[in-house]
Amino acid sequence: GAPARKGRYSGTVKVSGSTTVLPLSQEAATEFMALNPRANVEVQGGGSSVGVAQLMQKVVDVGNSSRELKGDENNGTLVDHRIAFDIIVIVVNPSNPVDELSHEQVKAIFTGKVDNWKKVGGPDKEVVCVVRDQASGTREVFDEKALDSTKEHPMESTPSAIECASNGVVREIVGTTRNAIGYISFGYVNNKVKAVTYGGVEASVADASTGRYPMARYLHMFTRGEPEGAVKGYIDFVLSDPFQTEIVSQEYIKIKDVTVK
Amino acid sequence: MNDLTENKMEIKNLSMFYGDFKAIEDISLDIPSQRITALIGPSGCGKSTLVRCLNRMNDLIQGCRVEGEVILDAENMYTPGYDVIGLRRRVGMVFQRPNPFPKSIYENVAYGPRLLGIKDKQRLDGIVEDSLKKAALWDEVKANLQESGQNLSGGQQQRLCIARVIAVEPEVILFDEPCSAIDPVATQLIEDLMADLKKNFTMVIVTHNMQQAARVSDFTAFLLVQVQGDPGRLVEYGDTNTIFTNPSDERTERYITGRFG
Amino acid sequence: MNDLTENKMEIKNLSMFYGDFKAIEDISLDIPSQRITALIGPSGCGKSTLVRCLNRMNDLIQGCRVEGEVILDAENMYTPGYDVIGLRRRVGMVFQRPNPFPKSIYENVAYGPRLLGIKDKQRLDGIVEDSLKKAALWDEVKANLQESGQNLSGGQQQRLCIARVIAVEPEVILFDEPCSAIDPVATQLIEDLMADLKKNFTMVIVTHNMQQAARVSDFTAFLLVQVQGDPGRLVEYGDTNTIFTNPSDERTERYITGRFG
Amino acid sequence: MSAQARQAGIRLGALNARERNVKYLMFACASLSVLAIMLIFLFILRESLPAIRQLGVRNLFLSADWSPNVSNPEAGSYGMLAFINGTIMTTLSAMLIGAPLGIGAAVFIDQFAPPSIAQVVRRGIELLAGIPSVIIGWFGLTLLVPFIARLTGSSGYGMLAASLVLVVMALPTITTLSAETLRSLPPELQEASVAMGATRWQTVYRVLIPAAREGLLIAVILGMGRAIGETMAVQMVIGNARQLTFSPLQRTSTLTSRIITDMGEATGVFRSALFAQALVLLILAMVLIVSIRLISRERKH
Amino acid sequence: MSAGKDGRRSDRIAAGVFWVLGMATVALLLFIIVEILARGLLTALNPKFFLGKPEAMKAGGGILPMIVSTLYLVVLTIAISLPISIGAAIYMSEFARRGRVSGSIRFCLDSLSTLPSIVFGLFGMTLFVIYFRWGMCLLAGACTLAILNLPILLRGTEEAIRLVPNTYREASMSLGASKWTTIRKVVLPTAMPGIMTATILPIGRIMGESAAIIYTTGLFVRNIPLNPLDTAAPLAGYIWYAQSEALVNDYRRIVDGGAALLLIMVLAVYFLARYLGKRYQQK
Ligand SMILES: Nc1ncnc2c1ncn2[C@@H]1O[C@H](COP(=O)(O)OP(=O)(O)OP(=O)(O)O)[C@@H](O)[C@H]1O
Ligand SMILES: Nc1ncnc2c1ncn2[C@@H]1O[C@H](COP(=O)(O)OP(=O)(O)OP(=O)(O)O)[C@@H](O)[C@H]1O
Ligand SMILES: [Mg+2]
Ligand SMILES: [Mg+2]
Repeated sequence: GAPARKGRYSGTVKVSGSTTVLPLSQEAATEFMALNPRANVEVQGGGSSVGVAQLMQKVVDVGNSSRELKGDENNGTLVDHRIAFDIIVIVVNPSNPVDELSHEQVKAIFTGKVDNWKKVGGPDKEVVCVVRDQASGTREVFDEKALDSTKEHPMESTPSAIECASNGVVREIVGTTRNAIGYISFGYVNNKVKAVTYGGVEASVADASTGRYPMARYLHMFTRGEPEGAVKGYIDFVLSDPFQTEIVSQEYIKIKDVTVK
Repeated sequence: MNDLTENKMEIKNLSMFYGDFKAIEDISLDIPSQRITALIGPSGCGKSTLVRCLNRMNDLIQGCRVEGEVILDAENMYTPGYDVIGLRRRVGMVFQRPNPFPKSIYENVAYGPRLLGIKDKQRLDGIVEDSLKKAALWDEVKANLQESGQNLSGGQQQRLCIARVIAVEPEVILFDEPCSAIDPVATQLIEDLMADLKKNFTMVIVTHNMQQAARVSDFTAFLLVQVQGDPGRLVEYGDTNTIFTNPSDERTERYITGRFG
Repeated sequence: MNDLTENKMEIKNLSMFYGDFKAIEDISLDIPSQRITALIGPSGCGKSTLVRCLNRMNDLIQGCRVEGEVILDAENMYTPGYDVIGLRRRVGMVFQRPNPFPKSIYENVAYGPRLLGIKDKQRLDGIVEDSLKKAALWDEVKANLQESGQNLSGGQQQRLCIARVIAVEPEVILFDEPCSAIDPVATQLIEDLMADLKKNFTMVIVTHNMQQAARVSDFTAFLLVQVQGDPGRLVEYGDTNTIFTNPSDERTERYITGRFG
Repeated sequence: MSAQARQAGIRLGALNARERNVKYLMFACASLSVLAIMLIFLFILRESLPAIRQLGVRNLFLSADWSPNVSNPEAGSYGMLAFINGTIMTTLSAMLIGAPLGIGAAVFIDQFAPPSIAQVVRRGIELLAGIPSVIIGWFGLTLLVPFIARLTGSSGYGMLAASLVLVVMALPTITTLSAETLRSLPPELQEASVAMGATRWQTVYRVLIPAAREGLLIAVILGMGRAIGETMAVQMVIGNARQLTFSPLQRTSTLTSRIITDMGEATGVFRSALFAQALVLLILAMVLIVSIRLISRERKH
Repeated sequence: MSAGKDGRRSDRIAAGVFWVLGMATVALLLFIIVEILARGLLTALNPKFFLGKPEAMKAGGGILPMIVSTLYLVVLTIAISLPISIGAAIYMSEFARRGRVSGSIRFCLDSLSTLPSIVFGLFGMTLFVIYFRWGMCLLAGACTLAILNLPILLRGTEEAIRLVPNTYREASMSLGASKWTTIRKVVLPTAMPGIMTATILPIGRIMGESAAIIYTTGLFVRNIPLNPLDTAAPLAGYIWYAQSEALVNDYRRIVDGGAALLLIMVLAVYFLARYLGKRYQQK
């Protein structure tokens, strides 16, 4: 999309949905309104399901989601705009000698079957799992991909896990707690935590886009039909190069950099 | 009893209860117009109770009950529906401890007139000056009318309270031990003042001080509690001279000669 | 002054200050052994102050200061490092208002012995019974030893307090107006009791009641504040009979004949 | 009329019409508290009814399986036993530390401290009561949690950290009320004991504390009230796990901390189950209040 | 006698223990205050921080809207609850007879003062935010906090009114003032300094309250709220939000600075209350 010219758009855009997308959406709204003083973008959270539901009920114009549409949500009228790509990386405290974990090990750790690092080649210490909150799309993807959770056989992370409201907090806790293990978005990984390989594969954009690294997903904005007016302007702004480079790439992967899938 | 003076008030078979406790019983007494009537008796005999019956100040106390009548200008003030507010304007009261409001001297005196709806500044000024003069306080305070009434000396405060009462032009003024909290010089001033006020007002004074009663009053009533726990009763009432020189009841004599109380 | 009796205590040039206020000044007085010494004088003359100096109860009051000496068995109790706790066990005290603890009668009396570390049930039982008998209370309470001491009548409570003191076998007992809060019959009982206790204890009694002083005491000291604000001073001290029949000071005579105070 | 009045004695202090209206207005203000309590109870109950109805008392209150489903709330399980347990465990252990500490500080103020120092301690405790709970929580999160982690080798998050934070929150209540109770004891008690040759400590524990028993108990119960209701500070340090645990070093949640952890995204029966937790809190608070009433009634007798 | 010595030794030990306990509480307080201030003062005293707008995603945000929200909420809450509590206090101290009615009002006040603030938060959310359709806004938060603070404000106000000497009432009534006139012209003016003092303490509580406002007032705003129906983000709630979401990289700086600033505000209120209380007592 072309960057918006000053004051081109007017009217109100109502947005709700995923809390993962919320900060991006909020930031975009702020900047978009600065560029278009006559436009008004109202952003609220609520979770992916809420966003999609409200979009279909015509309460909002844009539904943010951190997952794909489910069967009953996909009635053909909703248009998908992928705004970012997210890779989920498993991280441990830098002091932890463990560097690699298999799919089974991760599953055992996060479901509580393995509660001591000794069993996966680490020190004789209790495992402290750090997971995301119930409403997190990241957690949904992780449960599905790493814990093999399905609708019929839901898998939950262990009840002793610390639940956190954001990637930042997971990183903070894993970074400061010696025996902790958690998962965060790719963009959040820094030297405070240590990423471990998952099933022998290191998390990378290349491997994620080919599917070799399985824990990845798109972030979406849905609209009812093709967007028009201010709604289009807003979505275009989110997809615009400056916003993708300056904001999105801080925590996620620019949608342009993902070529496959 | 005294044919030369008209009665301003007539107390008829008055009894008064604090809850279940009967404080005074069956008291009948006339208050002659433009005279000073003194109530004397040992502590706890019900002097204050009686005098507070005369402007229905006891209404303020919870669980109070009255039997009998108090006639003011031919009307019983204890008939239901009697205008108590109006009564208290007609029957003013000066208390044991000087109790000026925490307001300026001016506002203290203007308080009553303002209640009556007088707003005109000039008229208020006149009333304040006049009342303070009548209370023999004007010369001492005329320069500091805006100062707080509570900064005056005890005796001045008491005269301020008298001025405050005078300002609403009552017909009767009740004094409940007005000098017991102030020094002899101030007492002298107030006694002189009372003699002065006799021209315009009917007055009732409660006092512990036999000399004072003898000095200022025209009529004296002596109350007594016979046995601890009994209600106070009227023992003797009459011309002050007679009471102090030739009481007819032996108990009166013993009291005024200081043998008990 | 009295060669037949030994002195249990000697008060030497005692002055006592509440902060800057000197309550008593330069009092010298001997407390003879196994006798009752009465302290009399008008209210505020420092009787309580003096008697509380004798077991250093004034230590509890902030800003208290003492000059002079109080010798108990040849040792000045105001020497630094003197064992105050031990002193109070040797010099017991009974107060104006009966002040039993909110505990059972038994526990009230056993309180002192328990402080001394006596735990043996049988020994405690013995002490309790013995003390209550000495305090002439045993017959009245032996059936209800477990009832609260505060449920007794005023006079019984005071005797309970005496029993409580007796239980620690003090050498001296101080009474500060022990009968002023109880009825005449109970007073009689306590006076009889004191006469009885003389065999074993040295006693000091503060009283407002001249008759009581005359009845119970062997020696009497008369204290007086000459001018308001001055400290209390000892006016006269001597054999009770002499003081009451033939006082050498005119002020003493005026006081005991009821002319002031 | 007057004969009748004489017989019955007229009732004094009747108000005129205008004053009656004023009185009713003032009464309305005062009864707002009654209205508020009723509305609170009503709304919390109303919102929690769906969960109680759909899940039943057993699955809701007596199960420790809390596995909400955000996108399909009906598919989740909502047993809050682990959080009830967390609330009770943290509160009780906070009282275990806080009650002696608070009463001790009160005894210090009342008996042992010189007046100037007593004043300083009293003011300090008042001030402590005023520090916002987010600040205490942040303090706990950044200092206490790492400290416990270093000391025990655990994650640091958990009931121990929460209890210690609750001690800080409840301490001012306990101390202030205890000191008040001690101060209101008749001075004769202390005099009597001291005159018997009792030391200060003997006086305190043999006479003063027994005499103040009910008041001290009330102080502790009100402290418990603070602890049960504390939300933010606890949520920041307790580890926000869902497990039922009795180990002080293990992570769990309290009712309050779970409510704010989950409320943001909860819908349907999930949300209702969170209100049911608030209902439990409400009932716990009422139990405390009623027990205080009973105790103070007993004290009067 | 040896037992007596024991008594003395235990007394010395006890005295030591109590000194430690007493001092420990003061030390704890000082430690918390010094630690929070030391950590946050540099951030908090930086005009760019407390005059700047917050950032949702980027580092370098300020907290001006949060400060304004806090102050706004305080003003609004007091404006709502003070008249009510004065009215209620007048009823309780001047009109109510001891009995069932005033007894049950006291019971409800006691209950209100022990309810957890999160319960108030949920109640405010259902009633004001959802049922009244105000949305999360200052007014909803203020109404919630007004109920939350009613007991404490009422107690202080009532005490101030009860402290007015009865002689003033008698003097006024004896001049023919009605009860209501007496209350308006004498009792309330005399009690006013006390009422003001009693109002200040709850201000500190309102500033520090978070659980009751996160679902009624809001957690994050970029713009300064102007209208009572605007969503706002009082500082205490924002501090919690910032640390629990940690969306911005420099969230530690923001929480440290915010906490220090909040603490300073609360301390200022406390000392103001003490100062006014002392001046009031001297009169
Ligand atoms: N508000 C009250 N409630 C209950 N009893 C009261 C009340 N006021 C006074 N009494 C009792 O009524 C009796 C008479 O009291 P009152 O004050 O009239 O006596 P008094 O003669 O004025 O005494 P004093 O000379 O001490 O002022 C006393 O026994 C007193 O205890
Ligand atoms: N704790 C105190 N602080 C300051 N002054 C005190 C204290 N206790 C007593 N006083 C003053 O010391 C003086 C002597 O008081 P004290 O109680 O010894 O008198 P008293 O002879 O026992 O009087 P009474 O017969 O009324 O009991 C009085 O002027 C009293 O006001
Ligand atoms: Mg009187
Ligand atoms: Mg005395």
